[in-house]
Amino acid sequence: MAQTVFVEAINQALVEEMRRDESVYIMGEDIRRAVYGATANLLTEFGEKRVLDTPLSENGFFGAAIGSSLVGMRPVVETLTSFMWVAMDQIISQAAKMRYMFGGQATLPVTFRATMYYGGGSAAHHSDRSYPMFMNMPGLKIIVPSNPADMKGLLKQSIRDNDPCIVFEDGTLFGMRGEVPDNQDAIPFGKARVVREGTDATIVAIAGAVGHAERAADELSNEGVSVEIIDPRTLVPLDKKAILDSVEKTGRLIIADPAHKVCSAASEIASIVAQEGFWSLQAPIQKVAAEQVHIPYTPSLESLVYPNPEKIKAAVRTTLE
Amino acid sequence: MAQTVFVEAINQALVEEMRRDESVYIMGEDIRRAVYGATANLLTEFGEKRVLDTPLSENGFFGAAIGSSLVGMRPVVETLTSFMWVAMDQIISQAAKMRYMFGGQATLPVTFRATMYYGGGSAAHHSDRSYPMFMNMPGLKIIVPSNPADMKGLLKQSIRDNDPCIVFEDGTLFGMRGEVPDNQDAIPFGKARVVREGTDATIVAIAGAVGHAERAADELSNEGVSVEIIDPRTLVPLDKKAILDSVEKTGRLIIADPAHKVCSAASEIASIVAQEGFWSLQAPIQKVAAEQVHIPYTPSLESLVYPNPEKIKAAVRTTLE
Amino acid sequence: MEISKETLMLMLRRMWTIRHFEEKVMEMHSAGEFAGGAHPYIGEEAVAVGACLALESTDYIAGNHRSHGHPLAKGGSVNGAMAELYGRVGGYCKGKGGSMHLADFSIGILGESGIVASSVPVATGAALASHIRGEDFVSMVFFGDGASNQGACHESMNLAALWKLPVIFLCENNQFAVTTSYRNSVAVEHISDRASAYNMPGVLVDGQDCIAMYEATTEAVRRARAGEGPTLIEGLTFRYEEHSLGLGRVRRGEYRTQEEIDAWRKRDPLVIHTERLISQGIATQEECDAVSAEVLKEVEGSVEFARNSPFPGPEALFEDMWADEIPAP
Amino acid sequence: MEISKETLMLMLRRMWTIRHFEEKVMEMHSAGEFAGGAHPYIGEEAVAVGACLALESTDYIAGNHRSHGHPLAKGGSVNGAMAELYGRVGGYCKGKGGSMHLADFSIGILGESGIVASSVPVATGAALASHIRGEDFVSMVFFGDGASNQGACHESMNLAALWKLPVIFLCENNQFAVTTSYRNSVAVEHISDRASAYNMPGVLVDGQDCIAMYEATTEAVRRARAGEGPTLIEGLTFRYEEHSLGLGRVRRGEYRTQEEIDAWRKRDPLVIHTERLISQGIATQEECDAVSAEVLKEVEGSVEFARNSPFPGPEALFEDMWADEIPAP
Ligand SMILES: Cc1ncc(C[n+]2csc(CCOP(=O)(O)OP(=O)(O)O)c2C)c(N)n1
Ligand SMILES: Cc1ncc(C[n+]2csc(CCOP(=O)(O)OP(=O)(O)O)c2C)c(N)n1
Ligand SMILES: [Mg+2]
Ligand SMILES: [Mg+2]
Repeated sequence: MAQTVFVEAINQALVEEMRRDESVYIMGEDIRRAVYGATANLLTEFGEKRVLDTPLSENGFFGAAIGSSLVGMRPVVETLTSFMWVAMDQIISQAAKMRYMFGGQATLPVTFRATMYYGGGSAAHHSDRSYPMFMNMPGLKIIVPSNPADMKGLLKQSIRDNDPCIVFEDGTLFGMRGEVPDNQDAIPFGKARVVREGTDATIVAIAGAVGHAERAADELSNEGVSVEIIDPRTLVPLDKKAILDSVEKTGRLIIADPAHKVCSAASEIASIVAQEGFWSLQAPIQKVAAEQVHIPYTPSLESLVYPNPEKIKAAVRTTLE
Repeated sequence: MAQTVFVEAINQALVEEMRRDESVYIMGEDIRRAVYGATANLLTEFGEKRVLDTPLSENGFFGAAIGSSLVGMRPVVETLTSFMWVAMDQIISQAAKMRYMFGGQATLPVTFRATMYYGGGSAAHHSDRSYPMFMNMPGLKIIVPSNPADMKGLLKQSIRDNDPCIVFEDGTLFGMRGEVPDNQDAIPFGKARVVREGTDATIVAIAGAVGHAERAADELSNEGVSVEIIDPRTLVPLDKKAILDSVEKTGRLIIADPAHKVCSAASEIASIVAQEGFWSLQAPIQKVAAEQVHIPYTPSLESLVYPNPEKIKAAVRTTLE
Repeated sequence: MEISKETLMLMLRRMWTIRHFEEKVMEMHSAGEFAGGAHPYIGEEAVAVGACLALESTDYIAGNHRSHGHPLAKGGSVNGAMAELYGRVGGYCKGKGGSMHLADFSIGILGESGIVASSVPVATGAALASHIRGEDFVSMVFFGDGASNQGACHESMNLAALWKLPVIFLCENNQFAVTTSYRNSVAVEHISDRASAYNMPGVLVDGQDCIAMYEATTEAVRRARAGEGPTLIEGLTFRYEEHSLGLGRVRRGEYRTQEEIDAWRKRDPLVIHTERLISQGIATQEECDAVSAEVLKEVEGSVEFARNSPFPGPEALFEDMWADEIPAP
Repeated sequence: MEISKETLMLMLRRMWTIRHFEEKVMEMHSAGEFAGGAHPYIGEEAVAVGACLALESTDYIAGNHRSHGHPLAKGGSVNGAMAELYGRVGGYCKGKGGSMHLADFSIGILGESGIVASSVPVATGAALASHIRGEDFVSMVFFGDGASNQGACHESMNLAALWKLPVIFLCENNQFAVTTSYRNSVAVEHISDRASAYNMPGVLVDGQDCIAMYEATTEAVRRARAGEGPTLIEGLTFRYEEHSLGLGRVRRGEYRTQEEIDAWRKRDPLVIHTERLISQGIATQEECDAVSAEVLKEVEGSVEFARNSPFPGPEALFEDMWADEIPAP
């Protein structure tokens, strides 16, 4: 098993899938020179027709990717979450809706790799974590890897999957090292990972918040509190059963989510448990999600916005009161 | 008190606010000839400079409205929810973010009137009910009137309010008649309306679902079940207290919401009550929201998608089991 | 340009198909047989028919809300179109799409889009696939004068021109977007003039003349297949009816004059084409009438077909969401 | 065109302000005094300065991610700009905006936008307000060659041309969008050629020549105030540095040659302007040097100012969200 950096795991998945299937190609801005890191060396191996640098026209080229997927290509589009606003119509009106609207005729094996920059002074225009919005819209599979192995396996699955997938790549993890099995294959969607087992409380943690939850759990274990951590890995489909089973065991639920807290994935998970796991609950559900403000540039304020180990610990303690 | 049709209430609010304040102007597609009904007679009274027919360029003219609001105008933009995808960047990157990002310098008194067509065979591209997505993004006030009086009062408040407001006008209510007080003034945001009082269960109902909840409550009252109905009227800000107080009284919560159910306003309200009103709850929270599919054209399927009195009644009964 | 009698007669047939279909749709919509919006293509038949007949069956088209003419011009089934408007399982999209979302992927109809200009990037993408794979199919997208003002058009045209994609941007300039004249929405005189902003040919064509449309599109197809890139074609035309069924009721005030409408009706594409066939000795009046009558029967049959096709049952609600199934939440 | 000595010297001063400011920013960013991205304007100073000096203080500007030059060209405070980059309360936006979101509404700087082309519609809207109210202020928006391919530009230019809005579209063509040459992203030869698609004047200007920029913009401002509508100005220029601070580290492969960079550096806007002032006897070398020295002091002072300005405290987190306050959820 190799120690692999998160961004390299992305690169490996791209290379392997492009080798595996000629219909896979990638497009985005400045990807040939790998400005955002993940597309290094692709141009040399796969050439200009399969590694497309685009003009600054997200709605146009997202749509072109979608259109090409309709006739048999498997495009992988690189972008930042914040640039998806410009391309929203193509993502929603076309990628998400087309198959159902056309009675199942359209198959859209398109993958959007949307990097979430946040936490490093990127300010309001470059710090979106928008997966909850896309969860509200039927028709998109939503992937939120929290470590290099999952990143690689889930990106491979996204590329092979025949539906539109948005892979939200957590920028705070780009430098993270982790073990990636040598033959890491595609990881099926909808299977949560039990990050650690525990008995006193369940933390469902999403993307970059998984690491924070682990640190919180480490510290709590010193206080004798045993925390179970569940990483859903994909939000659409969502492994409800894993979450409900865990809450049945622990009776307590904390959700750690780096996205804005209103109408969030955390809200959704809370609402599912409040409906379907209600009788297991022994304490109020705690959401630990981003404060409902835009992302301030200055570190003195930005550091207050997101879930962190302290906030998660405090929330776990609240459920145990 | 006059009986007023919903769409006329919109028209009255526009006329009265345009008379009251010269900086109010309206823009949209084919509004001079009032194709969607609400802007009848405005051109005659207010002239071409304050009643602007735009080209089909939503991102461009939404942005123009936003820019004009920065320098003292109060634009009211007419659109359908489904056309907002095209203009998403201006709504999110500019309207929602600008004030905070610029440290409070920008003031954006812009109102978007977004009609939600659904329920009448408009199919997937014209049936969006997208308020939950906008709730996730800080910086937008979200208005969901359920009757002509609220429509008029809340639209007036939106126009006077100094922040960007999106008024989601429920198309299923456009022909609804209701009493509108002769001098209906602006209605403050964040004050829920107790539609009816009751003791056995609370239904929080949104926009067009309020009427369905009332019908369900009527029928349930014949069975001796006393239902309280709360209409939040605005989702940002949300009157949490009204909801929590009601649940404290009844111990049971059902949320009826015509938007897609995942990461919905219903999810958000459920998550709030599961956190802050947990100890009041005597039964699982029931979400009755739109099924997570696109809106099919054919009536035989579309009729299955949304909350209706039967589904709401069944959910209330479940909480009473 | 030499055009075979077969093609010329097919033009007539397809135009009559659209005309009779649309008239039947208006009749049945008024009769309350189905609801929802529908945007008649009457008066504009020559544009889609001339353009589509320049394509092979392996080429792709995509379109917009004014949606019935495009698939019928490409040879889509009349029964399937009518059944779709009736919301029945026999429709192109099993009743899930309705009037604005006709699509038949099996014959290259990638679908009509209700969001104005939204299918322009998609069609560009089909052409991109052809380019990447080194195949020689082309892609054509229909959009209106109003749509030409959307950013999606600008971005797609620029992309297509840069990459020399085999795509044809076919602007149906029927001069109005709902009630808005293109003279109040397009800042330049002709929409085809905008081609110069992308260094591609822009061609203004009489949209009432099916042969002119066919010829212009044939040249664009040739360019596309030869790797010379995209073409912008503007077919200048006129819609006879109101923007959409039902919408006439709410509109206040006139936005075009009766004289204007009458003048354009005189330039009816079916009349122009029929007269030419007869005057050039290609077909007789009787032959032409027979085409119309045959097609009318087919259209009438489609109403029966649609009525007899069942509505989708509740089990269909969650079907067709995913190619790789996941549980409904 | 007659330009006063005062204006000519102010050009020099503002250009030096930007140059010294940017160099200091690069120095302090390398020293780790603040984080976040920053996009140096070095080499392009003549574009913003020439353009902004053609405006009145009551006119508006908006800009993009390459954001420091625009406000400084319009006379924005150096202290405020530096403190913003340091994330301090003394910054334009109290530290909430940072490098990409400089704004000073009090002197008509409606703000820089990190989303490419996103401020183009906004600036068009400020011009719309002028038009509706019958006032005579104008609005100018800076955007890049890359940005010109966004739909937002197309839509805004069309709108502005239709309504004859007093807006100036100022394209800073520095020939690259990150690593992408405009020759691979713009399908037409000059971006200014696209003006013809909107029936407005398109002017190609030497962006290294502050006076040329000033003259072209002055004419565009005249047109705008006279109700003649918008103008598209393309200032052809070059950025000396990498796209943004920090980004040079990750880029693989060269996208422009050293010769190209050297050639453009020889056409330095400060050198061109200074030489002209001296050769035309308007100012002496000493006067020019003094301007640079004065400004350098001001810039150095701004670092002190920024360092001494406090970080916002936690109470600021929820401030500035709303003009009409509502409770945080
Ligand atoms: C993005 C978007 N904005 C607005 C509409 C509403 N709408 C539907 S058709 C139409 C007019 C379209 O005009 P044009 O493109 O000229 O096509 P035509 O109807 O004339 O064939 C409008 C405004 C829409 N469907 N999508
Ligand atoms: C919509 C959007 N897409 C992509 C980016 C990432 N990005 C930031 S600047 C830039 C290049 C912009 O080029 P240009 O408009 O020429 O301006 P320049 O940087 O050359 O001044 C890119 C791709 C962005 N900020 N916004
Ligand atoms: Mg039209
Ligand atoms: Mg550039």
